[in-house]
Amino acid sequence: MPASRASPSILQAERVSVRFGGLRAVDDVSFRLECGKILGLIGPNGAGKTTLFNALTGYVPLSSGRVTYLGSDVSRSPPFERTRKGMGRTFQIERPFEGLTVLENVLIPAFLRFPGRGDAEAWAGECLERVGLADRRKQLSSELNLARRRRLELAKALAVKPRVLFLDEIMAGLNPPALTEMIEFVLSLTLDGTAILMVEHIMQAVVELSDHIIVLAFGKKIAEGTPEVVTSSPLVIEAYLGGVDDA
Amino acid sequence: MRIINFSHGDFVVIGMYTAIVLYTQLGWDPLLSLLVALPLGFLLGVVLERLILSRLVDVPEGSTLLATLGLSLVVQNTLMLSFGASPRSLNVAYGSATVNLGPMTLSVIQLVAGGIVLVVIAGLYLFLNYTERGQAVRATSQNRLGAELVGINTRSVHSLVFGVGVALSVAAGIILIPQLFVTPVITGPVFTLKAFVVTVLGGLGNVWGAIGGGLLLGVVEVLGAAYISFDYRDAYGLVAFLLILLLRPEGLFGRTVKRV
Amino acid sequence: MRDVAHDGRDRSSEDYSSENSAGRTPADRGDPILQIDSVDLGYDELLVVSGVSLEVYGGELVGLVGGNGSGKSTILRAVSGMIQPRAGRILFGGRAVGKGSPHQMAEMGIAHVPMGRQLFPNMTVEQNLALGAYLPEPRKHRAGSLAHVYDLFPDLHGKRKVVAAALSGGQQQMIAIGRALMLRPKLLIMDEPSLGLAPRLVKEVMQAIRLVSQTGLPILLVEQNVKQVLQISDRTYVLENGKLVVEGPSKQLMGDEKIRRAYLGL
Amino acid sequence: MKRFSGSLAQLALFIAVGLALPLLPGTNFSLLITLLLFIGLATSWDILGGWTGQTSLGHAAFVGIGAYALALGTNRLGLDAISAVQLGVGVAVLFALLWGSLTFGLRGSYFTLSTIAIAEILRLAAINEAWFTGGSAGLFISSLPEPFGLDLFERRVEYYLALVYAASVLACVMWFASGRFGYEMRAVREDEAAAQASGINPTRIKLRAFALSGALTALGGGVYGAYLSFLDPHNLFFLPLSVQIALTAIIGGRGTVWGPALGATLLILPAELFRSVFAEANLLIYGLLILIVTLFVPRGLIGELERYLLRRRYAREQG
Repeated sequence: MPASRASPSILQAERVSVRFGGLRAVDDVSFRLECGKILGLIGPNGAGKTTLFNALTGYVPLSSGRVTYLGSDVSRSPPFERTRKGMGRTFQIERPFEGLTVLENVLIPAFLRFPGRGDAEAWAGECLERVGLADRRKQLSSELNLARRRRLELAKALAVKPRVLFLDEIMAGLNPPALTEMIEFVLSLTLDGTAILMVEHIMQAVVELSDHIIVLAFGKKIAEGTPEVVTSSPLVIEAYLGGVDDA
Repeated sequence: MRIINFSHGDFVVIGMYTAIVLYTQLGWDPLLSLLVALPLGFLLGVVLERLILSRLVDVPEGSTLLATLGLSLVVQNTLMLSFGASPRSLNVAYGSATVNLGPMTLSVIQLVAGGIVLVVIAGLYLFLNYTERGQAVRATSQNRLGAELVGINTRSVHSLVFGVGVALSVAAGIILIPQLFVTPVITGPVFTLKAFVVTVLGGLGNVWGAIGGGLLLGVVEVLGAAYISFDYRDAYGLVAFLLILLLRPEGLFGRTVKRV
Repeated sequence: MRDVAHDGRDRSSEDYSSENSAGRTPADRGDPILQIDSVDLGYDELLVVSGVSLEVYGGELVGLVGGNGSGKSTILRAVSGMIQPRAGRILFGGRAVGKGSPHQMAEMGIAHVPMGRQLFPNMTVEQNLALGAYLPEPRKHRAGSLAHVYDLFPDLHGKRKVVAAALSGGQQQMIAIGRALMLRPKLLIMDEPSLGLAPRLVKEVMQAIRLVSQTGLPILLVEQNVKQVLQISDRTYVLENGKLVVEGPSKQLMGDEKIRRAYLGL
Repeated sequence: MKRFSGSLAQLALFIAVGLALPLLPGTNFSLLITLLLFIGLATSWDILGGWTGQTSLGHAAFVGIGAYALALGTNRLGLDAISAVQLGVGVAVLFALLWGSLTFGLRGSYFTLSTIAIAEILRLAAINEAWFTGGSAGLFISSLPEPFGLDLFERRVEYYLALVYAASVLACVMWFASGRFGYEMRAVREDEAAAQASGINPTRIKLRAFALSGALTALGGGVYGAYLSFLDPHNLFFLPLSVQIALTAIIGGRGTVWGPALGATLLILPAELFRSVFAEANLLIYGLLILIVTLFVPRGLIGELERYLLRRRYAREQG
């Protein structure tokens, strides 16, 4: 896809850093995300992807830098406030509300946009329909298998009507047909202008989906660009294959 | 081991009644009862851990609290059915004997109690630092997975720790009963609360912290009683407890637990 | 899931059948200490690892590498008896690995250097090491083992009275390896020892592993860091999406295009 | 809306039984009043402890606040009975908000410990400020105003008051159970981080639940005060009462509409009936039951039943 500079930026990170004690888990990372675009966040294990993800969604405080969403500074906003503004997220380890049914799980975020039970239930049903869980609405969420829990996570994130969606490794552990299905589904989400930031290890998915990729290693952004550019960058290959330096 | 044991004080009470029964029925001196009660208390602790607490490993942390609360109610009310509600105590022959140490007059019982406490502290210290089992206990409390990987059966460590805890509580009751009155229902919670206060003051999982916390609680209660109001003596410890919980949850002397 | 017409970016995944050619274990090495025999592993309805075979022979340093989610840690869980294979079998010293707690694995003679090191933070370096010889058999040789560990890692000797939490990440990794050696194991398994370490320290740790391997102890090294593993190991297995894609002598695999594919999906 | 009309029918049945019971010959009013009060108190506790998942073992403090507000408000401040109870409820709300904003940062069991400490401090205050509270000796309510000409010392009147109280608390829980607030509380209980991702402010929900729970408990304390007519700080503010309220709800099934009520029925009736046998050891049965429940029925009786019904209904729908 051609990069269009004209389209408005929905999310912007400026020189974001997160330190834990002496450790710089995320070090001076900046990027922009535009409407309807997909940004892939990759890097070897322990590179700081999850920390950056949590810093953007408010679960980990920034040490310095700024996160701007639709022009307003959200760097200090708690997670629930970011959700209300339209930043939706999934959790890497699926977190259904275990004692509740599938429908009730989606009802909870749906209440955010529809305070009345009837409307909320209709909207929750619609979200379940989209992820293909409509027939399981009355099942206990704790009894779903991994692939369906993953979809439930997505339905919950969609129910808050996000303008930008943060997806945390939603492809992991899926078998090839389910993976293909999920890739198509994620692509469909951007049709209405929703922007997506995804942390992903399955390279096939990242490469197929992303408009733009950021590569982290040791907390720093070491490369960015289109999938083709990034995956052929010697620096990235080096980081992935673990060339520290050539002994 | 980070189990909040609600029945802690009730084992103190069990110790007290044990001493009373053995003294009145068999004429045993509390010090003699101590020798019998320590191993039995240990055994009781191990059995309870195996029967109840060890089954509550993969459940929300609140359930261990509820289970020990249930245990506490069972112990209290069983004692109530057996001994009635009226306060009891134990008058030993040397109960009123005193010793003069320079300007201070100390009762023999308090001296003996103090001596036993010192022995127990020294014993615990030696156990934790200089025995294999003691090292295994410390290792388990610092990193359970790491302990398993070097071959420590952490489940049996948990039983051991609970057993020692119960044995020491029972012992404390036996030592204290000549100076105190005991009732089946009220006494236990009072001791449980004090134990919570002491451990929170000192920091969980830390023997020196527990000792420091104990001393601090004593000082806070005495100073508060002397300079603010005697009536609120029991409240000062609780206020200190709340302040520490809110401001410094790792305890006054606790290190921030680092994961390595 | 709703069907969406999409622009044909889908790339049919190629068939990565493993080439069991070069580097096949020579028959003269006797029986393997660890033998994983075409296992299928998974949770619930999910199959994470399928048809994986892997052997570690006496004195070998074997690498098991793959990107995140490739199934490395699932294989480790199976070797340590935490999950049972659905198909195939896992033999340690000729005996099937049963279901059990981690401490039973230690009793069998498998030492594990876990991800994240899992040290005892408020104990000294020497106390950490000494606990490695907690079981009765290794305890008899504690003093000798300790001398051996200090011999391998002289830095630790200088810090033996310091609490583990105060040491650098690299040194903590040495303690974890040293603690595992104190068990006098028949097999050493290491899970991502380079994780979270700065580049300079990664090299240090890798050299330490090489050093341990030279004492003749068989090692299974599970890592994401392919390049480092290829440099120090004798043989390497590469996993992708729960299947072996390449295996062979590490020297022959350096620069292998399939490894790059396995990691970058290209 | 079908759900809600279903619960209305249940509530109507509850009230009907409540109205019918005094018509039976030889009604033991004391027993029934205690039962109704505990249904209300346990259900109130459950708003915080069950629906929101914050185990409090200090709810006796709210019972004490309600009872003392009635006694002191009428006898010392010259208020009428209704204003005095309102005062107690108001104090309870303020107290809960203050208490909650201080302690909700604490995790799990630490929160529970702090509730014990706070209730205990309040008890010591009630004992020691004798000039106001009557102190350790307790407070005898010698006279009460007669709102609407009702004699608050008459057992039959107290019974209907207790019935109104229990029914109101149940109605309140039914009202939020299927609506937004109920789900927000359950989300906070299950997983605070995930609740935030649904746009929920967990602290705010917990404070609301605590205020509501404290207010309804204090209301019950007011009725309890009139029933007892002798206020003993060693009972009203003390840990055993808190424990009794909490365990009643947990055994019956926390976070369910009828769980606490069932718990109260199963526990209060035998305990009161066998009071002569067990004398003051009546909490023995609580101890045994809570052990059994934590080990074998972790969701409580109604909780496990609901789960079973959900599963069966789902299985049946799937064919």
